Amino acid sequence: MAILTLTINGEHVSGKDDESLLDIARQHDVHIPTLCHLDGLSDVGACRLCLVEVEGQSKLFPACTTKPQEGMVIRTDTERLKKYRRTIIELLASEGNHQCAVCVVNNHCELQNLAYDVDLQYVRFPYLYPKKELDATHEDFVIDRNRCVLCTRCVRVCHEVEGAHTWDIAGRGIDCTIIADMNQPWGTSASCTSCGKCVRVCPTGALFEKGQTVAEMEKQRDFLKYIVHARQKREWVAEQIEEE
Amino acid sequence: MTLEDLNELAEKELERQKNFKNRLLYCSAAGCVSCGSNATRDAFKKSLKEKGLDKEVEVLGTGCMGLCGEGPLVKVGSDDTLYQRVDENAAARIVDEHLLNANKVAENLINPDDPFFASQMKIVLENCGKINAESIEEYIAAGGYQALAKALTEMSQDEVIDEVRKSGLRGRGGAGYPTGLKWGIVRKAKGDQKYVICNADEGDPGAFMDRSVLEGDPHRILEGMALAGYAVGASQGYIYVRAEYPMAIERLKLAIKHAERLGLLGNRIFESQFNFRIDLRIGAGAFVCGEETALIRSIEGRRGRPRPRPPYPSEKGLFGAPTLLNNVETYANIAPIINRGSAWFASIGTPKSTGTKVFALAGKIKNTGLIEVPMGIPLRKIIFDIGGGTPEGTEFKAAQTGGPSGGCIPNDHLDIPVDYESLATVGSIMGSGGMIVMDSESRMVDVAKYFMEFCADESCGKCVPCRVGTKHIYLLLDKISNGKATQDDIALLEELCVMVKETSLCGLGQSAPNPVLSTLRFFRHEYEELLKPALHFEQSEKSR
Amino acid sequence: MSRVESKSTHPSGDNRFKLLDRAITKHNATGNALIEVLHAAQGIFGYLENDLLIYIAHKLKLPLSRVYGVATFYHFFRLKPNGKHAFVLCTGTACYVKGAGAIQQKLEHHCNVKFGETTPDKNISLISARCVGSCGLAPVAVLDNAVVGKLTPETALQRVKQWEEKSEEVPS
Amino acid sequence: MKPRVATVWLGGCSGCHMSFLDMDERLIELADKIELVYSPIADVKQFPMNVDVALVEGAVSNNENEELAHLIRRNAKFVLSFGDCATTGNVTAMRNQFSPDEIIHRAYVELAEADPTIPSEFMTIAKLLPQAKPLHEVIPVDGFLHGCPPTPDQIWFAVSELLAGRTPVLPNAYLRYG
Repeated sequence: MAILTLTINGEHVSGKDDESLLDIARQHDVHIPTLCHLDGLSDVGACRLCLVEVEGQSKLFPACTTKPQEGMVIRTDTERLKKYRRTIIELLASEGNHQCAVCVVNNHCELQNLAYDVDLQYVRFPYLYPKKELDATHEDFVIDRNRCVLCTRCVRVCHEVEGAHTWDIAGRGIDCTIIADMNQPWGTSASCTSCGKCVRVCPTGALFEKGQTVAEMEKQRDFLKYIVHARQKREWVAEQIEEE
Repeated sequence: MTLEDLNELAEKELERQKNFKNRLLYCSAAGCVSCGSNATRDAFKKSLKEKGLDKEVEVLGTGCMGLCGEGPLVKVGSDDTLYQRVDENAAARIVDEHLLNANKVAENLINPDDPFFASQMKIVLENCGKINAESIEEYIAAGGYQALAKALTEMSQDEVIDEVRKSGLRGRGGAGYPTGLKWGIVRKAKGDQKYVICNADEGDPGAFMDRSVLEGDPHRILEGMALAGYAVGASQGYIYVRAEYPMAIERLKLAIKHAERLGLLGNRIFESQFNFRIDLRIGAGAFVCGEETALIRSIEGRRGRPRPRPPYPSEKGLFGAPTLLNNVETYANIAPIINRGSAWFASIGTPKSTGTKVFALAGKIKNTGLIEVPMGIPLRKIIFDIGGGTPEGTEFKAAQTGGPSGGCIPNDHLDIPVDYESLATVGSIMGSGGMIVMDSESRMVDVAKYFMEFCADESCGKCVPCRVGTKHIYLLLDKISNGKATQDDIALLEELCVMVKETSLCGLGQSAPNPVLSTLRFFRHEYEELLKPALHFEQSEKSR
Repeated sequence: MSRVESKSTHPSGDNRFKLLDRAITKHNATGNALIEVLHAAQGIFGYLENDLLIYIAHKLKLPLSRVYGVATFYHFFRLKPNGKHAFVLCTGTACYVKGAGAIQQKLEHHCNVKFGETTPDKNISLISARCVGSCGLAPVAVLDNAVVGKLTPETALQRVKQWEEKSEEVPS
Repeated sequence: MKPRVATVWLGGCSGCHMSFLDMDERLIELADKIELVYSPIADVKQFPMNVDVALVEGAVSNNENEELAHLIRRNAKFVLSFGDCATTGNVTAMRNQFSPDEIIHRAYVELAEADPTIPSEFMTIAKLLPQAKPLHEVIPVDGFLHGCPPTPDQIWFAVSELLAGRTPVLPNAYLRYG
């Protein structure tokens, strides 16, 4: 491990070579919007919100999967990036059936917050209104695919942390959907341990607990840091996490 | 197997061929087979038997002879006469008149001085149409595996890489990355196990170069991969080939079997320390698997979803090991470079784009088929000399290169040389070699829409810009094509195209907008002609 | 504990599973071979139904959702059986430029199903393919594994009608 | 002359209008400043000419909505997309996963407590469009007011800005969906 120095938005900062640009930016209070990223899960670079400009490179780089290099000069907030981020949120909004007014996570939703973040006044693309399924067969939880943004956090937490690999993605392109086991009703899944991790990591109201009504559900995600910390360091001290 | 054994095999094969007075070569590539070349073969055999010539004349199936639109194609070995549209009747006549009476059958004759042949230069395809694609002996007799023998007995790994580097060969899959450089990186990468992969997932709809090489000269690829394996220090190779190419798969399987039998694949090849095996992996219908990280995932038995690079496969590829990935045509160039030297190869083409390029010529053009030309040849020469121009009564409008990732090149840019950089300046790419000609009947908005539908359908769905963006680009094109769009929609289309290009995760999304941007650049008027007449209030009232 | 079976056969007693097992063994029953095994299974069974996918998942020790995810990612894999006859129309660029679209419309209109679907009588499946690589013969279709080139909407329709007549001859 | 203001109720629940009325005593101030020429709370049948500002609630859901939207665009200088249904389709657009026939059947047959009948075309009910759309997908719109419903403060801000002759650019703090 080595300490590198780089420049983010004109400020000289330092970071470790095994961290991502996103880690380093956050340590220095530089806000980069993210959606598929979640601390404690592997990064996939799929949502493209955290793209940053690197001086001397024509391509944009996702901050979550890009490692720093000595002397790197990075910009995270150019007009171009802001415009692209807004377009990404527009595309996501048009892709699903997102009705905040009737959603359990209204006011606690990451997609909603991102829409405010990028000042999304309206969506210029026609809404696609896909026909997606709601599955309420599980005893405790519901998956409403209308609200899914395909960030795959549920797939990753189920595979990487819980080890059940109940969830995966079926189909491709715009027809991608999150499936349980053989694309069967969640309640009939043999592999699901009903641990609820997927529900907690879901950024939107696509996965939620039964018995909650509009705007009632806030997702508690501290558990993930706790588990990952315990796994990697064999330390079970919750205070340490809270300090971070 | 030693070099002496190899030479002996070659001599024995040449001896065998001399036992025949003549050879009838029929094209057994997929194009001609679908025109009925198997019936032609049977007709030849029947007719030769009737005339008592079956011991004197050998009938053999070869790789693609090029003029796929006029199949089945047949060549008479003794004087290299080429015949087109040889059905069963024509086959009988060729035996009767040409073989027995030395009179050429005028009706089916192809003029050898036709510019279709005269302007070509064959390196990759040199064996196609000349040797029996299913015989390793014929490949060896044509000089096959000499390069591998030379490398393993005379050259160090670095010398092989150096030779490839000096040849100036660039990746033929589309992007044109210098091959030698790539090999050097994999050679230097740390790892006990390394892999060599041949990308034969020719997904560009309108291209069949790789298929023709695999069907016509499979050993060429095996030899190229083995050379690569030696150079970078890999002992295992994979060929990732499309399931849509059953004949190529069969011929590759056979070729691998033959090569293993002769010890040209396996342990201690040419009695060196070099071991190398090749396995086939069959694709399953996903264009995105032409992208290297997606292809690797697919070989690992997973959904073909690309991942961000870096790390590049040369450092972290198949099963996390350093991996060399090249395309079919790239590997096909390796043996000739080692045999004839990098200086020879570098003298062909242009200084920055050396060697030749194979193109699949199709669409509204007289001569459709497979061609190989030196790099730097003017596009006009390909279309009008080799291709013979558009069919009677129609006018050339544009040539499309690079398929769904490429662009359209209009008439006024036809004099550009065909090399990586020049094609990029007009907003297209070399691509893998598909070249589709459009005439005055083709509507460019519909062409763009066609490609966008393809890309949206082939998007893996991982990243947002490609998954949703390509869908909206398609919907905007559909709106324009149906006469329901306004000038604002064109502006939005352009903005979205640039966004998808710059923010998508992999090459599929990054290049998917190219056909739209390129047709907007050269044929914008065709878009604007389709706009709906603006209503009065819409002209005065501006949308926010 | 359940006993370990040395020769695994499917409880159904379907002999085709022996063939599949052989293919799985050939690939050392590793998860990496999933796509190869799916190819083999489709070759043997014609299509991949749920039970078959579950069997493969168990054999390769893979999560069910991963197997299902892979099977639905690749267009070559079919989760439903095809009709008796398959009209695979190439929709590659060359075929598109030479008028594959008109053929598509004509057949969809005639059969009253879309490409990607099978007629209700399970006689004819209309399938579109991404370039079969016979661009010189565009527009091309693969009719029950035979490549037919230089089609027109009329000749294509004629072929389909032949299949329809054939199926009518057979008393049901 | 006082600015001529219209408020319109398309495919929505009228919640945005309720929120408008929730401006309470500010309505009295507003009444002095504007002339309300068309509104569900005023008995005017025909959308008038020469409207300065139109607040349009609801998604465009049936052919009557659609016709009215075009008329509004022709007759109004400034069209404000008023609330989430107008801006995003929102709850009104939740029906878009079903065909109009399915919806009519559900509403008039399955859920009918008495006399389940599908209304005939001679009855005066508007025909559902295949899909309910946000207003800006049908006509060009000049401004957006979010929320389900927008708060009285948001509405007051937007209307005040308009009356002051400014295009209301809502501060990010006022941007709220749901």
